[in-house]
Amino acid sequence: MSKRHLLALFNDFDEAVAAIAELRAANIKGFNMDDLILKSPIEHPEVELVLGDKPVNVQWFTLIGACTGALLAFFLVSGAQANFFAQIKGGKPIVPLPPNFVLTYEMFILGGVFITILGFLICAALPAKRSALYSAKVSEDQIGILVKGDESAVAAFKAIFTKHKALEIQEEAGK
Amino acid sequence: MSITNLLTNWSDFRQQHPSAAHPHREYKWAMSIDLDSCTGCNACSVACYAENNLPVVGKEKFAHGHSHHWMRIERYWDNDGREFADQGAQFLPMLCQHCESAPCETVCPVGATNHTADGLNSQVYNRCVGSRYCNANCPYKVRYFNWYNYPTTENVWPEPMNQQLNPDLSVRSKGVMEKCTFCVQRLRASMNDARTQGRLVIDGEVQTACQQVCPTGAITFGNLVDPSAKVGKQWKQQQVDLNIDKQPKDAEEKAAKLRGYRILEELRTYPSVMYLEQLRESAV
Amino acid sequence: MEKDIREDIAWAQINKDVLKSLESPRRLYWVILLIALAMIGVAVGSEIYQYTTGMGVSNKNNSHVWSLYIATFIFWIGMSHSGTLLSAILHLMHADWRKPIYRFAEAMTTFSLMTAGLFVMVHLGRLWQVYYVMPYPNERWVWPNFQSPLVWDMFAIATYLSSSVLFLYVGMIPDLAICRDNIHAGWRKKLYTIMSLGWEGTDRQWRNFRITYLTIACFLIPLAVSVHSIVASDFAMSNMPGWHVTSFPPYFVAGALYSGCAAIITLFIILRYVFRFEEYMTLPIMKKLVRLTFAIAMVWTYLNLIEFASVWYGHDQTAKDQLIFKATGPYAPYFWAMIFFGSILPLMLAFKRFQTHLPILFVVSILLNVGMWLERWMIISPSFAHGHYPWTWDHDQWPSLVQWGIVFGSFGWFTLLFMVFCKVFPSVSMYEVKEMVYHRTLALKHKPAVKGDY
Amino acid sequence: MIENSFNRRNFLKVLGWGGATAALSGCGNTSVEDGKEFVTSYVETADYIIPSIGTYFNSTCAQCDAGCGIMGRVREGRVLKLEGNPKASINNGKMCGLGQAGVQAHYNPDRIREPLLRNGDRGEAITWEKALGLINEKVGGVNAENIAFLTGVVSGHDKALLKNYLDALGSGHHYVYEAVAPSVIRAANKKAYGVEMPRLRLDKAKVIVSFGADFLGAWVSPVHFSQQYARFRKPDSGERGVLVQVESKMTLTGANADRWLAIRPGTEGILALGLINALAAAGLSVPGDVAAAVGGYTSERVSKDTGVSAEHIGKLAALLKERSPSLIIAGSAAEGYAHGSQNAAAIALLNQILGNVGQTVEAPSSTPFPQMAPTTGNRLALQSLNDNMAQDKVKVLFSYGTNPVFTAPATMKLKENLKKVPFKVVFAHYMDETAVEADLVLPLNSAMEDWATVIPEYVAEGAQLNIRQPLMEKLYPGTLGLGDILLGLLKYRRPDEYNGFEDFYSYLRNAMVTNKDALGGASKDGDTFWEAALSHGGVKMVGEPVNLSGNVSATTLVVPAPFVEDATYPLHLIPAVSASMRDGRNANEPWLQESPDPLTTIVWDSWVEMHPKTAAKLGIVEGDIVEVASKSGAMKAQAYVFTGIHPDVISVPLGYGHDAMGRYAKGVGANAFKILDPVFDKETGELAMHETRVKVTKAGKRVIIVKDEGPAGGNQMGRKIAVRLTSNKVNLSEEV
Repeated sequence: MSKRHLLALFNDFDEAVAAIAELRAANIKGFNMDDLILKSPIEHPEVELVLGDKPVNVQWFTLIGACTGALLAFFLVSGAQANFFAQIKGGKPIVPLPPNFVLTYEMFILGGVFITILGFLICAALPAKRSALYSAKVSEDQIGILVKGDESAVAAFKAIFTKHKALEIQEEAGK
Repeated sequence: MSITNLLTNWSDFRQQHPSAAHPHREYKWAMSIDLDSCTGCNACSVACYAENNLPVVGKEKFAHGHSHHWMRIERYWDNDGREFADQGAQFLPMLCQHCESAPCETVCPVGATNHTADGLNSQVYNRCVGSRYCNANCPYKVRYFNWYNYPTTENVWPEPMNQQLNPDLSVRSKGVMEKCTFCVQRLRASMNDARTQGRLVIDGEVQTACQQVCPTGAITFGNLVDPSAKVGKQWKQQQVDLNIDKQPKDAEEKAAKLRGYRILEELRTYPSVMYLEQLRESAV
Repeated sequence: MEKDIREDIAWAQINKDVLKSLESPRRLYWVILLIALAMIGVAVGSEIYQYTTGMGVSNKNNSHVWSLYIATFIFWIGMSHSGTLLSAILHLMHADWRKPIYRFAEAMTTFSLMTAGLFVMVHLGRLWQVYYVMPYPNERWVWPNFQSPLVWDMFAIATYLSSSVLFLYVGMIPDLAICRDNIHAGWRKKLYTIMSLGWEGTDRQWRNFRITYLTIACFLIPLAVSVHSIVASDFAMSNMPGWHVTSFPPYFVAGALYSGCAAIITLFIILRYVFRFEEYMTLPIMKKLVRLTFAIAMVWTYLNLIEFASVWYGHDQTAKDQLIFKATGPYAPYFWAMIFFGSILPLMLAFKRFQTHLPILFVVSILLNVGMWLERWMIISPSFAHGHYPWTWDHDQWPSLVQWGIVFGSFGWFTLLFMVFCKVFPSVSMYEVKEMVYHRTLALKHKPAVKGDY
Repeated sequence: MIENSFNRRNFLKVLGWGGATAALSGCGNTSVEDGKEFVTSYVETADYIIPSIGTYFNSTCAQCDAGCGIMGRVREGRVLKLEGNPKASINNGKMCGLGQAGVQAHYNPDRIREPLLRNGDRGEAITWEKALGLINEKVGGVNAENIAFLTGVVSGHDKALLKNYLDALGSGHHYVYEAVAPSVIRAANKKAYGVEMPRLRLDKAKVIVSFGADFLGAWVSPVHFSQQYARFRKPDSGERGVLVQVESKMTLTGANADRWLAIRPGTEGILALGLINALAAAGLSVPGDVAAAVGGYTSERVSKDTGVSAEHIGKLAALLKERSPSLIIAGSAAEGYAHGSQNAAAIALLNQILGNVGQTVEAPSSTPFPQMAPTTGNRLALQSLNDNMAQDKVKVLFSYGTNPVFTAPATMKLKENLKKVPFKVVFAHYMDETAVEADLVLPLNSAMEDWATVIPEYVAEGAQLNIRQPLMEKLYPGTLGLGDILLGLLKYRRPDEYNGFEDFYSYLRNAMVTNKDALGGASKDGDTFWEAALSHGGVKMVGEPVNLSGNVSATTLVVPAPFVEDATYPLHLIPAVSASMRDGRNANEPWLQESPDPLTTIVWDSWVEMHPKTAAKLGIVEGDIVEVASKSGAMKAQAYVFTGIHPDVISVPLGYGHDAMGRYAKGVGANAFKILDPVFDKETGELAMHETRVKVTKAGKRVIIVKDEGPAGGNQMGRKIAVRLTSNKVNLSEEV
């Protein structure tokens, strides 16, 4: 069964939140709340109240990245130094810990940052093609709600959106 | 593989130097300079120019502090406000001290300067990138930088002066740090000879250029590990221990003082050059 | 009290105002750009001369091996710390007045690091072998010397540069999407389309974005501190009198934040004037910034005094001699100028009437940075001139025109990068200004606090 | 050192070819790829030649007249470095910086490469045949009386050949000129001890009092004396010798003295007599006539005249009495006055009173071949030549080993007088000031390319003949040695005698081998003897010890009262002879120019030393360009202020201020020879070098002196760098 996309733009965030709440409450057939995407010009952490807590997994990437960076650094540096067991420098041990900790620390951060970014891209599914229904207004000052549902649900969507003073409702061109 | 190596030899890798527990095995090149014999004649310095292909930089560059004298004679006065320098001057031949715990080594970003197994502070010209950090960290300021490309500079080695260059060591190009090597080319030659004959280098078999030329024999050079070497005997007699930064003899009150000392020892560089204090007669 | 920003400002107006700054520049822009290019030309010419002739033309010498290059290197590294301060530290502290001004500060971080990196290379005697400093696998298993603070520098700066570029970029993605949505043709469209990675502002994107931004900010703060501590270790780890000081790392970090803040004030005033950003870069924000600068100036002054006092109180005669030399020798005019610009002049910032007087602030902020540059020079040159070994003291070394030329050109390089940035990327964070307005509006409405960080 | 027998000349040729190519490909700008050169591999080298391993050949240093034995390190046909010959009794394997720089004289880019004949202002290259033919023609055209041969110190076979040539010409004049030689001392020694240069045993002395003799720096045989000095300072007994230096300007030796006494210039004799008086007072037995003669020299008077405090005189006399033997040396500072001979005699008397003659002043050996004994030079010789030239008595002038145009004081007008000589032949290494004036310039081999024998004036033990042999093939085919030139000239005059010798080498070898019995080779065959002599660097000869006489008469001794002040020229000028520059002949060797002067650490320039008091009086600070004006001329140089000089004295180093010679010498510093006043020693007629009175004025400019010393000067700033201790705190005999 084919699905249709619908984008509604709102001026007011509170209205958009209300619209979402109503969508959830309406329990429209052929529509899953997971298929709702909120688009906003700024971050609205409040939406979690209506969209529900969604897990964020970037931190795991950070942890792995940072640990990998640190381990890599320490073993790279110490291993490289161990190759030169005949080259004493300044009377210090061949594998001197303080400098290696400094480098480990730096690489810990480097690994952390890099893999965090990687994690961000993966978790946020970026880079991506923009969805067909996109309005530049969303990056300006309007809130967009993108829903995906069965053809049958379209009318229900429209009703709810209009009720909540949607400025504009865009429909995907039929396939 | 280095990681295996690392894990196997961890305790060795964590060893500090210098330490009495891990002495040098076969060789530890060291020097002693008797300031009472040194007359400040500069022969050692010129010999070093001849042996080590040091460029003559000329007046203008000398004025800018670009001179290359691995062996330089410093001249100090001790007037204390008297009208005349009536006890003469104090001459001090200053060269790389080949510190056991050399401050220059740790700071080189590319590891161009290292401590060798025979106790030299080596400088790898090919590896040097010219950060000059080693010089910055050298308390004696005995490292000399190639500020210009001397081999191609006019009147440094004009034809046929270049034929005098010693082929046993390289001519350094611009951007490279250099310093006294204890005439490493001579050391290596005689160590190789000795090795092919299955023995160690005998005391006196190898001389540094400055030692060889010194008219008063103020410079003694040799293997500190070798019990028969004069340099080792001198160090021992003067109670200067390579491995400690504060010689116990300095704390003791003695009727007859010992003359041996190392310069800026308190910086814990553990220099390999011992100086013997200059003497002056009090009866005149 | 005046407001940091008007809450009734239209969001579309924000977009419009900021995007306006990306429009084709006026003639003056090109003139300044040409001047910057000419300055770079001077530096490039000097560097070519130095590269082909030898480091000697910079008029350093065997007992005075470092000079302006390293001093200016530290200066630029120091300058970079302001971006981190504003974007990361203040971000974690929820100081939302940072929002209109952090973007250009972050850009400044990146570009001053890029400038500083050049000095590392310019400084090398054998620039063509610079890759020896990097740990790259090779047949001979030769590695850099990991004990050297310069290698730590290399690691730290590489980490810092790449992290702050990523931080700048990640933070800019929503704005790039705005640019993409509002510019419809030309290379800019392509650039913004590619760089915005298809950002749509979905809840999922925002959610991950927030945690990412926060995480990197958390990393950046210790990183920034470590970078300048490591730069300080170049000196503190060595045994030169005047360098071998325990308090150097915090001293350097304070100095870095200080000079960075001063530079932000300068650029703040310029951008406010040039792009007519009066609505965003407001005087109350300036006031906060100036107060912050003042506080850091006092921290720096304190650390400076601590350094002097500990040397004075200690038993290291060599270091004491060095300090006396600095204050009374041939470098005394520069030393006292540094004290004046760095410690006395910022006292002005304590007075309210100056805190928003932009012309005065403009001049003062530049002078503060002159003072900070002098500070770096006063760390390097007098120490070399009067080190451990009296025979090699060198009191009359004066940097040659080649050195001055390259230092001069570095400002052109920074200007060029910054000017190009301002015309290609939004120098005010639009989405965050919107956030700021939004949250202040919410606060005005006395809305109950909502879940989340706000 | 090569002990086996081989054909040396062939060897050098092979080595030279291979060596030259190797040298070029190693260091030159041409390369094999350019096709500009051939590469000759070492297919057939002598079996002791291992590429990349240095081979050592012994020879004799020619950098000064001390005649040290040297050992040249030769690799791939190039001489790389000079070491001291350990078998040489003079220097025992040691060398000085000046000697080291010999290779730079050899490889000097400014060497003359072919004979040059004057054509207007230019020198035109000609062949040796033409050059020698021209000389022969010129000397044939004039009376032998009108031929003058001016040389530096000559000895050995060169001297013999030269004498033969002059004889062949019908006895021309031979002038031996040394610009800075101790010629007054030689005369005084001759009078006091019966020999010009007795052996001084520094190593035996317990106290040395040196009146301005810079025996560690530039006096007579510094490398030899330095070694003796080391043993004097640290004898086996552990009783460290005491050195007291009395002079007005600190020399290198003065800088090493236990006590450096700044004395008013010219009063050295008074101090010597005062010391005798003090010794007599202290109970030393002194002959009656001497005691009577010195009776007036009370320590108050001496102290007043000399400026040396009575306390120091007393201490010194006590030390001399207590520690015996001692050694009193008269040096250039004592001899450089109009009464220099008296000063030297008074000092010799002190030596004699102390009983040092025969103890630390020893007899030298005579040379069995007097015709090869060194002819030492003096400044009087140049004076006489100059007079003769002024009177047009010289028609053909040869000059070898000297540079009189540079070293003659301006008052002599030597350059003008030279122009009166119709034909001037100069044997030269560089186009120096004298060569520039020449009509014919004959380029000499360097000491590293030349054959010669040398008998040094000061021989450490016995009698010896040093050999100078080529260390490598000639750099330029157009140069010749003095021996070869003389031989070539002699072949014109005495073809029967000399045509049999292909070159000087065959002459020399023949002469040596013929006389091998007297040269210590009686038991060997000719070839063995020759090879042994070469590998040793010389031969020992059996010399008769000369008896020393010790009879300085005190009655004839008249030491004049100290100077009266001259209001116009208030200061004394001491022209200093530095260890590197000497009389200026080595100024074109860059190592020496860049080797800092030991006391001032100045490089690449001359300077005017003065005491801080003098400087303060004149308002001068370091680096001021000052004009030093004497009655005879003026020069400008930078001022250097330090306390190693008497306030009545200023000092300028000699050897700088060349206006020709080469790229490293030309234009460096100012020539102090030029402003010397024509004052002469009353007994010998020698130019009194220290008698010039000058005034010093600021010339207005100030420069930063180029020197090694930093802004801290000689101050250690409280660091423990160069440490000094009083000698009674140390037990030297325990030391290794």
